[in-house]
Amino acid sequence: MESREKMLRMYRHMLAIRQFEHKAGDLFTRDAVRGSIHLYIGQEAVAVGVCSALEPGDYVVSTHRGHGHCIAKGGRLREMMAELLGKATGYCKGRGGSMHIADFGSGILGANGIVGGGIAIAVGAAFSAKYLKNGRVSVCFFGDGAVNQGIFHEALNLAAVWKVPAIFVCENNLYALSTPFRDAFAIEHVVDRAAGYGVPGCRVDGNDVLAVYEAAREACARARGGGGPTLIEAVTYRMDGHFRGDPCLYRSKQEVEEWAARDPITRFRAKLIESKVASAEELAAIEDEVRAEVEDAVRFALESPDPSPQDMLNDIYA
Amino acid sequence: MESREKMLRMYRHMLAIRQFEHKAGDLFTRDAVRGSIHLYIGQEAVAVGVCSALEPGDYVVSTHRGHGHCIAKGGRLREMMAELLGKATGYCKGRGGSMHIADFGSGILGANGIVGGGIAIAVGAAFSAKYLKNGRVSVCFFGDGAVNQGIFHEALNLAAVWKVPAIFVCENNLYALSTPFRDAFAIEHVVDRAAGYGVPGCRVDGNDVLAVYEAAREACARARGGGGPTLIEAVTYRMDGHFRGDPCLYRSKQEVEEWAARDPITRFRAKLIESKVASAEELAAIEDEVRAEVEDAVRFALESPDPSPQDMLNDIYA
Amino acid sequence: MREITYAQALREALREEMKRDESVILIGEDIGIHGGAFSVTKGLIEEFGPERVRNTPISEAGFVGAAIGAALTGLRPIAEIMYVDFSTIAMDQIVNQAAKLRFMTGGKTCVPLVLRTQGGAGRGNAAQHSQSLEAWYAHIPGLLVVMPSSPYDAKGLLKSSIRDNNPIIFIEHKLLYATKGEVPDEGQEYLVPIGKADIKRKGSDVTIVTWSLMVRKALSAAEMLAEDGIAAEVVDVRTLRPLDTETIVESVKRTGRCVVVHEACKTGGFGAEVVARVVEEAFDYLDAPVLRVAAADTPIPYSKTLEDWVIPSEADIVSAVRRVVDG
Amino acid sequence: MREITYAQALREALREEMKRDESVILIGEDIGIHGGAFSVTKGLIEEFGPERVRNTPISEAGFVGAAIGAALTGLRPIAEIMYVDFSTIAMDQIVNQAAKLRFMTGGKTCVPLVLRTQGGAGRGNAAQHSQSLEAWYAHIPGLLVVMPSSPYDAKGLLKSSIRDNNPIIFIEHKLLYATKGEVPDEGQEYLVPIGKADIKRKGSDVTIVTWSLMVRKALSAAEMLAEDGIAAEVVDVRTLRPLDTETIVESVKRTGRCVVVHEACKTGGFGAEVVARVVEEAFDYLDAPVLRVAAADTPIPYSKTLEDWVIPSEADIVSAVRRVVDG
Ligand SMILES: Cc1ncc(C[n+]2csc(CCOP(=O)(O)OP(=O)(O)O)c2C)c(N)n1
Ligand SMILES: Cc1ncc(C[n+]2csc(CCOP(=O)(O)OP(=O)(O)O)c2C)c(N)n1
Ligand SMILES: [Mg+2]
Ligand SMILES: [Mg+2]
Repeated sequence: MESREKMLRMYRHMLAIRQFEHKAGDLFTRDAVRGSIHLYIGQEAVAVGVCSALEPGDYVVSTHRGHGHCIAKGGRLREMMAELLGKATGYCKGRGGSMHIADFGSGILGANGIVGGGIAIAVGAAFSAKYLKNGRVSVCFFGDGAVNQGIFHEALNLAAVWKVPAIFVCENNLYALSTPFRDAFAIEHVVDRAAGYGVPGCRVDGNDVLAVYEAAREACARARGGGGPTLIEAVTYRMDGHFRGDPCLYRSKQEVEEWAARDPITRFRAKLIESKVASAEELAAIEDEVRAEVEDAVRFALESPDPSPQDMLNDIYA
Repeated sequence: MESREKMLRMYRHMLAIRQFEHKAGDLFTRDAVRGSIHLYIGQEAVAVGVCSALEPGDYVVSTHRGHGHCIAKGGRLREMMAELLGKATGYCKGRGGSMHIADFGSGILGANGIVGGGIAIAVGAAFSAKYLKNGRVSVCFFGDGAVNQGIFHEALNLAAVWKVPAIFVCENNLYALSTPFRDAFAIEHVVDRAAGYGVPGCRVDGNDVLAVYEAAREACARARGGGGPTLIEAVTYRMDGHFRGDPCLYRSKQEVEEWAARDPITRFRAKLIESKVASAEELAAIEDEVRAEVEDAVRFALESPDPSPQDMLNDIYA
Repeated sequence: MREITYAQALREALREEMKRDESVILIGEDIGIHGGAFSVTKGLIEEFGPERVRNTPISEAGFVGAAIGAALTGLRPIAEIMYVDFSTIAMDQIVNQAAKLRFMTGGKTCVPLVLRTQGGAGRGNAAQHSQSLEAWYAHIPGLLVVMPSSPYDAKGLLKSSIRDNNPIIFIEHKLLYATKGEVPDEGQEYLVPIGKADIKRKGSDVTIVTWSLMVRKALSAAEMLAEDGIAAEVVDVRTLRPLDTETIVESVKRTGRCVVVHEACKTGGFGAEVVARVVEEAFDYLDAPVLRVAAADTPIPYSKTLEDWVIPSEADIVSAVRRVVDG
Repeated sequence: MREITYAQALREALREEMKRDESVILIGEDIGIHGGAFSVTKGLIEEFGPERVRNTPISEAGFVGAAIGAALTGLRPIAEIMYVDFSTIAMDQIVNQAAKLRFMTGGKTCVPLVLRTQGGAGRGNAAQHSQSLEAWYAHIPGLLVVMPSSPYDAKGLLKSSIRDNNPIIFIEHKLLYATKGEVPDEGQEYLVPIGKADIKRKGSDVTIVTWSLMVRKALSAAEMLAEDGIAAEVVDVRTLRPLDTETIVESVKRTGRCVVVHEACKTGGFGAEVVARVVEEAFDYLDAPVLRVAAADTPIPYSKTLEDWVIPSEADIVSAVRRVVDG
């Protein structure tokens, strides 16, 4: 069993993601956020479970559904929310928006608007860690949909052949936009692909943060020990639409309800109380703190200035 | 055991490839062939074994090392040789050269200069066969090197999900240009990847034409019966360099000699005689006929006119 | 005539051609029950079934390749790439395979493939979902490039594209889908020819050459200019490859002045090609330099303030026209 | 000064920079013992070992992506794509990732990546191994595009590129590798700045703007023209992005005439951009239309007769210059 402190930090991070996403969704609905946003609600245990196994210097490469990974790896809510609102104080100074948030200081190498677009980049970061012998690992998050992109295949093979400290985390939330897993694969599980690359694979309940954490710890140990990459399939579900506003024609209400019953936060909360890690009151206090933080982030973002076009062109070339 | 006629046709095709390639190599050395050519010498059993299991209407998609596939599928030596010499009478009227020979009438959808470039195209042809219910199958040849291209992955998955009559034939000749198999894969065999797509896989001695033929027959039966795609790995070796002129720094003379001892034509010849399918004299007669055909093709090609730039521009748009 | 949206017009073109010809099929991501990212294929899977409206896994290179193979063997596939930005993933298949197969094999086959996609900025989709990449495709012999600006053109050009035997890059604009315009009733079939520009507004003082969404901005700018007594002619090229140079040059010869407007980044944009052709063929008629109004040379930013600044506005067009007219 | 080949010059640049900076690594197909398709990396694996000279499987998208990731995290990778035609496979990584990462993340990182590749026709490699795709890359903000024409420039520009913090598309020409030219001794370090054109020949009657292999053809054409008393200035742009517009425009203002020469297909080629800039900035100085000499708009054919016909020759350059000079 992990330390109380660590578990409470996990709980806090999961809550932060959930509340951040609810606010982000609201702001989108109120047209304060542009483009499209893909909320992480329901998948919090994956990002938090994985990132809890990482060191501050480790790298994370994220996706279009990236807010959760960023928060879990230590991204700051203020700069994130400001970025969603396109403000000068945002992580990307309003140039990137939801799909491009990065925080290089925290090892967050960036979300990505291209499905699968970050997978090989993560392999490169893992390579540099190996080359520079700095002991870091590089984690790549991606969805089940991304698994059918060629770059997944090339990157996984490259990581295996080069034996770099990369961890491939597939968040199998059963859908790629409207496409159910069974329509996109002729196999049962994503992890069935691992053997084809000579990479150890592991399938885990993605709504159980401790199970994810354990799998990630094992993968990290392998990576840091020179054992090369691991493919983790975390089975989970997104509770919101693919994007805010998605009518979700492709899935049944019943299915959504079934997954609601497996909510990762509710489950973890129950576990913490049951195993006496914390009392309901202590958790409620955390909830209040997180709520205040998220509200602070929203306030910060709303009050921040718009970026100015003048200094924008300086950010194209180094 | 297959009919005598069929076996002799196989032998004839293998010989035709071998002799065609020797001539093509000579012509290249004498600067009559431009660019680069990749000879099929040593791999004849694969093309011939596979194509012997096909019907005339079936499709074949080929590679940069494509002469063998073309001959085995019924391509005419004259038009092929004329194409290598860039003549107006060549299959592509001198526009394509070695890497782009196609003969749509014989179901040969084209060689390809892009490693892996044809794999998805073959899946599309298989899809159209299924859609049009014309009972055809679509075969895609590619090398071990192509297996690490993303398009291999996407195409195999697509074929599996769509359950189309496609046959993926990987000619594992142990090298992709200078890169040995073990440097490009962290697995033992190409066929280890099949399970990751839910596709049946089969590994076969690619220097044994009858073994290849049997594997292809089984795959064809599965495809025509609605059972979807198959991945065949035919293990073989190219006796020449990657391209004509390759110094082959990456492999040992000893290895080349070991494979020379497993020459597919010598082996098949011995088998035909041993099993009394044909006498040495009968085979010698075939050899003479083939030699004459190849010489005729060379003569035809040399005597053919150059294409004229004027009518070239008509071939860009339909 | 009735008014329908650009998205509806496209859907009608797809429906009509699918009804007319069984060999027409659709391939793409989320084009089935979801109806595509911009609802263009809405209802088609219900009408034509999943065999003809094929949802694919997220494998742009793979399914474009498959569409090419199908096109080579008797079908007329329409592949949809959700954003033109993602066409980068299928670039080998589009440019090295589809575009060149006919030529490389001596003109002995053809690739009747329509690749529908959409581009452009304006919705805060940021740098990987807002590009205008038409210049790339227009540079490739073997491809045709179509970019309709109105519902009428969208329908007529899509139908023509589906019947054409060449690989066609058909680029829609995300901000056009909801725009409305007059389109003949469903019974009244019409086609718009590929390779023919359309003069969307007549004028004698200056020729504005443009395409896609910018046609609308150019028309508004022309209104504003008319108030100042400047009569701008607006030429909507509609197809970039082949480009109807004749119509452009003929117009410039009449007006003596030309401004090219597009949404793609200025450097290396297709506007440069238009300028070069005008200079080659109408130099002696030019009373002023040919100017380009185009996006700033930057990836598309997310924030509205920044995005608005990058994309050409009516005011930018007006001021460029003033510069060539006033000298 | 000693004379070495273009290939040797490139190899020296790689060696010197690898010696100078441990973070410089090479990634590519067959760059190890095989030495690369054009022998540029010959001997480097022996000298620097397989950890720094990394042979990769055939996975262009994958290894370019890996190079980007390495560049983001402290290394300075030089990735080699064997033929520019194959860069289509890595296009998303190059254009949506490498080019935009810095901008999208608010300028908080940089991608010091050199992507070495080679293009061009002339060896009978046919349509999928002979393209000139520089116009694509030059259209993308965030990328730099370098195309040296001589051994001197090749070495100096490659060294500058390796030290630069931006993603750079460094395009060599297959017919240049064996060409020789003067290069300072190995001890005498020099750099050629990115973004600076070089006037390879002075002249007062016409400005020929060109790059890569065509510089050599333009120089021969200039010799031929000199015999007729026409003094052509040959401007080798060397880098297409950023383009040294100043040097070009300044030259055209002196000569009053301009011909742009490149090997890429004419339509949509980067020559159009040069024309557009010259027209924008030197219209009043022009005594004749700016003409382009470029490849015919076709995929590159295999046969020598056909290929020779497609690619611009010295005679084509001479005749275009005559047209602008004689009017
Ligand atoms: C290359 C590419 N193709 C398509 C899209 C459009 N798109 C965005 S997210 C998505 C579904 C991704 O599914 P998955 O990888 O399972 O991630 P999830 O959304 O379920 O988290 C699609 C099709 C894209 N952004 N990039
Ligand atoms: C996309 C692409 N990358 C690289 C090359 C250069 N190239 C041509 S053949 C080849 C090796 C191919 O190996 P394999 O697939 O095993 O086929 P083999 O040559 O062994 O028959 C390479 C790297 C190419 N033509 N296309
Ligand atoms: Mg998913
Ligand atoms: Mg091989």
